Amino acid sequence: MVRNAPALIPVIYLTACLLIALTKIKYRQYAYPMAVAAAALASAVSVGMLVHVVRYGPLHYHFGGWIPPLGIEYSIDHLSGFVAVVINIVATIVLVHSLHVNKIELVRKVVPYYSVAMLLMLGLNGIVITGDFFNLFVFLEIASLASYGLVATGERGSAFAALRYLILGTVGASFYLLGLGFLYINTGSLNMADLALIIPLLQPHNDPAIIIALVFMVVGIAIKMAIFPLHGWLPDAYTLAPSTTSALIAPIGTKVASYILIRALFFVYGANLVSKGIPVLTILGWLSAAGIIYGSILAIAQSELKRMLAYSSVAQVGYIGLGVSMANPLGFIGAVLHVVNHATMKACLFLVAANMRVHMGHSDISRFDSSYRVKMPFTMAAFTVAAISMVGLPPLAGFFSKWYLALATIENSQWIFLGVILVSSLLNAVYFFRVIEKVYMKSPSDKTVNDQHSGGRDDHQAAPEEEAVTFGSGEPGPSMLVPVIIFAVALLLLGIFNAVIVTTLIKPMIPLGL
Amino acid sequence: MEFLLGHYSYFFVFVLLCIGLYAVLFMRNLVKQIIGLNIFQGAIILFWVSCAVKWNATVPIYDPDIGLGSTALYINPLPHTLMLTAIVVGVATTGVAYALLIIIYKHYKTVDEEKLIEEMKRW
Amino acid sequence: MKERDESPIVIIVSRMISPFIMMFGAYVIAHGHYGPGGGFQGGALLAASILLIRLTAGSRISELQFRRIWGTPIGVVGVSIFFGVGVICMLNGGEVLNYAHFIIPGVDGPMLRSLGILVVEVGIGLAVMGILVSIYDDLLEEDEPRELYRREDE
Amino acid sequence: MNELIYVSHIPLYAVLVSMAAVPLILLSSSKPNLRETWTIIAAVSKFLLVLSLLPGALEGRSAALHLLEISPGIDLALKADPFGVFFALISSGLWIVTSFYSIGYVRGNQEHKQTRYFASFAMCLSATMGIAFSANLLTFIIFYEILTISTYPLVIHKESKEAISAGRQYLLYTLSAGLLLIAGAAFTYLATGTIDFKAGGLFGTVVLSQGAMTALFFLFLGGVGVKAGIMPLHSWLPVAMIAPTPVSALLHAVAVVKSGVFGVIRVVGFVFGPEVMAAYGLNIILAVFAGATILLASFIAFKQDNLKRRLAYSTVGHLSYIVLGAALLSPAGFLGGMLHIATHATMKITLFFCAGAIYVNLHRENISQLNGIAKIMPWTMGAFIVGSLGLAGVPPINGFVSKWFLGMGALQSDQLVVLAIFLISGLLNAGYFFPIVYRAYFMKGEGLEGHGEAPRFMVVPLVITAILSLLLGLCPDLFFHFHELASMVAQSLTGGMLL
Amino acid sequence: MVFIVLTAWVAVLSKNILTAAVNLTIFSFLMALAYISMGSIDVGFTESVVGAGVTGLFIIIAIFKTSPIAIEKKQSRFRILRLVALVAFGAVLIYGSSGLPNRGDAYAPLNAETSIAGTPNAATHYILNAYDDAATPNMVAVILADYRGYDTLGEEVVILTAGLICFLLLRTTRGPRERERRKSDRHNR
Repeated sequence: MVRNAPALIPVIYLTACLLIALTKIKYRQYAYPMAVAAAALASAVSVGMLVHVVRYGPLHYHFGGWIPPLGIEYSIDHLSGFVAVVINIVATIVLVHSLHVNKIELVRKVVPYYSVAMLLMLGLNGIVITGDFFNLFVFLEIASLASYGLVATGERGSAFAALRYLILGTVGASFYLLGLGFLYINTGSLNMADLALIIPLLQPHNDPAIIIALVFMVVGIAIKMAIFPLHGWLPDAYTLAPSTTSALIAPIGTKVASYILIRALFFVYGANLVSKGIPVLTILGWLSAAGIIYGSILAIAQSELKRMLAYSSVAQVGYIGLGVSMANPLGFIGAVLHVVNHATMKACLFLVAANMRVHMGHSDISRFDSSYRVKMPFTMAAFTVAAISMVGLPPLAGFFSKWYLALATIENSQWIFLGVILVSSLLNAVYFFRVIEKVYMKSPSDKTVNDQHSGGRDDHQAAPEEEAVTFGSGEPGPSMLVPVIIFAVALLLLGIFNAVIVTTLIKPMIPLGL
Repeated sequence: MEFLLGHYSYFFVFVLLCIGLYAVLFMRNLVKQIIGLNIFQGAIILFWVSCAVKWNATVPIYDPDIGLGSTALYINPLPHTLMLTAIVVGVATTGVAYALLIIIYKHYKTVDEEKLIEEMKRW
Repeated sequence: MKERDESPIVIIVSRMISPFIMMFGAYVIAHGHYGPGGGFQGGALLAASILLIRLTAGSRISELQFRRIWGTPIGVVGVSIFFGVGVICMLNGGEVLNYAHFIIPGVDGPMLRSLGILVVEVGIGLAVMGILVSIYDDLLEEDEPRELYRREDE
Repeated sequence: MNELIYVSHIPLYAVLVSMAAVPLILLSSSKPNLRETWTIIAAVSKFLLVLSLLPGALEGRSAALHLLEISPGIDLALKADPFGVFFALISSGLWIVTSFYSIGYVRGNQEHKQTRYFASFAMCLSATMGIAFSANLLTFIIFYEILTISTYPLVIHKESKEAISAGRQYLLYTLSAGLLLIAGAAFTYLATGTIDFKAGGLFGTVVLSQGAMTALFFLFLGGVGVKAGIMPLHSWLPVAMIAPTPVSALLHAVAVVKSGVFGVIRVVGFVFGPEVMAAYGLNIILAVFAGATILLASFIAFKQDNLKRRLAYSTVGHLSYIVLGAALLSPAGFLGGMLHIATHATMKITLFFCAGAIYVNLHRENISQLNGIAKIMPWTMGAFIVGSLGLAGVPPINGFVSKWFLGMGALQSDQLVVLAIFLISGLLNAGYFFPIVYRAYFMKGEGLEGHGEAPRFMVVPLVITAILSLLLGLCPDLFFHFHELASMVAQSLTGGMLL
Repeated sequence: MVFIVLTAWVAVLSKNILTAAVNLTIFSFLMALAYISMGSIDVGFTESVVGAGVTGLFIIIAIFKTSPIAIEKKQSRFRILRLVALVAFGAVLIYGSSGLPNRGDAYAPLNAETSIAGTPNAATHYILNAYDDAATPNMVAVILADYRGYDTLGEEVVILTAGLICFLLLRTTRGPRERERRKSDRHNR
């Protein structure tokens, strides 16, 4: 079965999706366990594959038994195995969390919701472990469509957010396809490994088509990844989506996009080409830096927790782009490490926001006060941990990715970028400690306590089921609390044992010539 | 000149691409934007298909009379296959887009982007 | 869809045409090996034949021909046919979708592959038909609740 | 110089013991006595652990422990070299006193959220231990940030408007400081390939351009200078006076600012090294900042009417003594500076205890209200006299010793200006402490009837610290061999002869 | 071919959105003809069925269900910015096209026997071996279902996704009041 392991993950998710879709709504209680089981199974498989890769080197799987340039190939090396493990595990925990949230936020849509969520995971996994560019496009579309759908099930207005996301995202995918066309015309191949062999032999520096292909693909990916000027879809989508969706897409979606970026830049085009031949990296670096500052500042301006987190996502994606654009091993390590760190942090924070929405009826920062800490101490503790990690204080995880990024910038003597990193962590501190201060210091006045109840309603016309829950009823149930705590603890462990990750997992995946 | 002769179909595709992109960028009506998306995708498909063409070669269906003498006898079938997939993807996207559009209209009674942005702000 | 006055001609003509379209669709699916066409086009044609009735005769009548609630399940079934073939190949010792390991008694070699392709095309056709129809229905979803599948909703 | 290194877990335990106390404290929040018992136990055991490192340190051996590789090439490593032990001794020893005192304090005026208070207190101390024992810059940074975070709840303990704004300012300063420090560390790591503290500096062979080196130095200066309260960066310190008095005592005398100056000496002596400092003329920069700080702070202290604020500014001044001593780069300078860490700790903590006692007892914070309180609080004011005289540098008390060596250092590297600065500031100290004593003893107080001495929990510690400063003044090597330790470190740094 | 551009242009610019829809349908039908003229019968077939048929149907439904037929012609914000983006896009395209081989060149890289790196070229192999491999004349069908069958599976999943999403979004969306009512009688039950 090891031979078929790479194909197992899509098989698992697709099976789960079909089964869930076939369950009539009167069996809706089976949807949740099936989804969780599928995700858990997939994460088990991916962990197994990663171990196998670390021990025996990359795995290759040829669909239909055709050797790579002819057929479609799944290839799992350190990078893709690592990312696959991250997204599957995060997804599992988020899905575990989703039980009560979905009961409340989307009452009678649970069954199709879960099957679409399975499709999302199928698409993301397909993107990560495929070795063929067109296959990647197909799965990119699967994931994107699924995420549009998941976003659109949210509050009033989420449909519009989803439509803007769809239009931008489709333009991005089309750009990708266009670039792929240029690439295919001049190389005649779609397989990544094959292209990696072919491209260097074409004098790519003076072949416009190859360069333009890269440019278009990068633009398309950057839209999916929400690099600064192309981030327009992100805040609304993350804010208005149902809590589970934002906790599912925010940590994973942009990370997978950045995975594609890394793959295309460093593994197919090759580091020395992109860093010397084409100015794409410098542009990317400056845009990311701008995005970091812009996102952080706007995050300070927000008064709604999820929106604030969304803007901070824009900033954090900028970190990854910055690390990539440094094009040196340290930057690479920083970027990849930030992928996992930020996935964990963001998942934790969005789950906390979900808990608030479910139990307080809103996640409006201006109405936070210390009664929250009294009511849900553990959730708040987890929030604090994640926030401190976002600010980048040791020994939590967030510090170390910034540490490597800082090292990278210094190594390239990019003082401005170094300054950007430092300043942005200060900004992070501003907007996170603002919340923490409220939660721990601001004593609850009667007014806030009252309009917690009224506010719940006029906040969510779309989900009036909230009256079902009694606000402020202590700590949320274990299914919502445990995942949050797991993430918080994971942050600490990731921080302390990051050296293990870096040396055993990330070091081997540093591409040649970097 | 030879360049132009060899590339005119590409330029033609590019014109279509620009039209589609123009619609997406400049139109305030969401339906128009989606139409623009369709045109954009169609143009890309045309791009791929036109790159598969070989002069005086036949369609990629095995014909015993022609036989399998050389590659040049048949048009390159791979882009066609890929574009089949791309078309399907495009249709799926369009369907979802219209579904969203209908929901939006149900909520806001308009499909004008600017107005919708105002709505979102006000709400 | 808006209930407009339906002229008998349209209805009758469409009723006459629809079966032929359907047959043509089936033909296209089956004939995909030899001429242009294949599962996708055929499925789209089947869907078109159904939608024609939907359009002309209105939903009530066409419900008799093709229930709304069937759309998605049929699509799922179609996908699972394709998918099942792949998995069978895998379980049978080959890679996913390696038709050389697909089991049809008495055939092997290229013919086996070709038959595998046929099965897959059928799956595609079903899926496309079911889902296109269901998308159409969903797009036409009215706000007033319909008795037809509220039961399934509950 | 060769320093023997032996593996030992004692530093780790010393760090962890109070960290382990935190959950215990949190759990026993309902029963105050049990809770404070935990605090005391943790304090005493920590002190004993540190004390057990002393003999090794006296032989110039240092207990080292590599926990885990926290980043390729960089370990999370603890190393109790003489300097670290020196600092650890002071802070852990004073923590015992402080915790007794703060028990009295919080009970004296029914503070709220006492559990959080004690918990973060313990956390704070383990962070300080970590700073003292950290073997490389990264470990140092980690504990430095932990210290920042764990002090924040203490600063905003009152949760009033001013408290919160003070907390904001504190966070702003210290976090940005941490960032600068990180940048500096990263720079150093790439420049030298290592960031392990090494007596005499890391830049053995590495040569950087003047500009780069100066920039790097400013990064470090900004990083540690904030906590050390060097002048342009000091302003969080008086603002943080809003915190309860034991916290101020902790901030000023024991943990935070001392970690700042500790960091300064680490940077000057163990990262750059005297040669580099001198070669690039960095010591001049440092000296200018420090000297300016001393004088300005002393002058500002005059204008303060609030007792704690006046003490705060005097702290700012005295910290710069230490920095200046380090900036002299002469053996006696280092020696004096390090001794001043200890002596200033004891004296200043005494003064803060007195301030706190007065506040708890009479609820008076302003100097103008202190008329004649000596009559009712003789012990407190006696201790106060000792402390203030010591800070002014009057012989029998230990403040004199450190100042003496500082002056020596100034002479050694014949910096007469610096010597002048020391003398003037000594006078200024006397100047701004004398009025307090005068009011307390010779002016007629009113509204003092019915008030006795402060609670015993508070008086005993402050008397102890006062006596401690006296004894240390009489013979600096008493119990803890501060002088010996310090001189060893000074030698290891400069390799120069003492006097 | 000129007609295609024309219809596209009209489809984009027409004031009346129904005209736009019809033009779009014509556009895709012409596109289908173009594909066929380029020898890609399958794509042309699909486009004519899907683009001209299904998509047109969808858009007309959507228009009937939603928007006012006439659309006001006001321009959106950031026009200059968008214009710059558009022009840049065009320029980049032209620049890139200069690197492309001539159209119809049977010996362009994508038609070569083996790629420059010596690895076999997929398309060539398909042309030469499709019939022997799968006993099926239609190479496109073989590639679609066999060589790159996994892509096709993905394509099916895309369709499935679209269907499920429409199900998810439209089948059960009701106004809040409506949902309230249902909720209440669910409670009663």
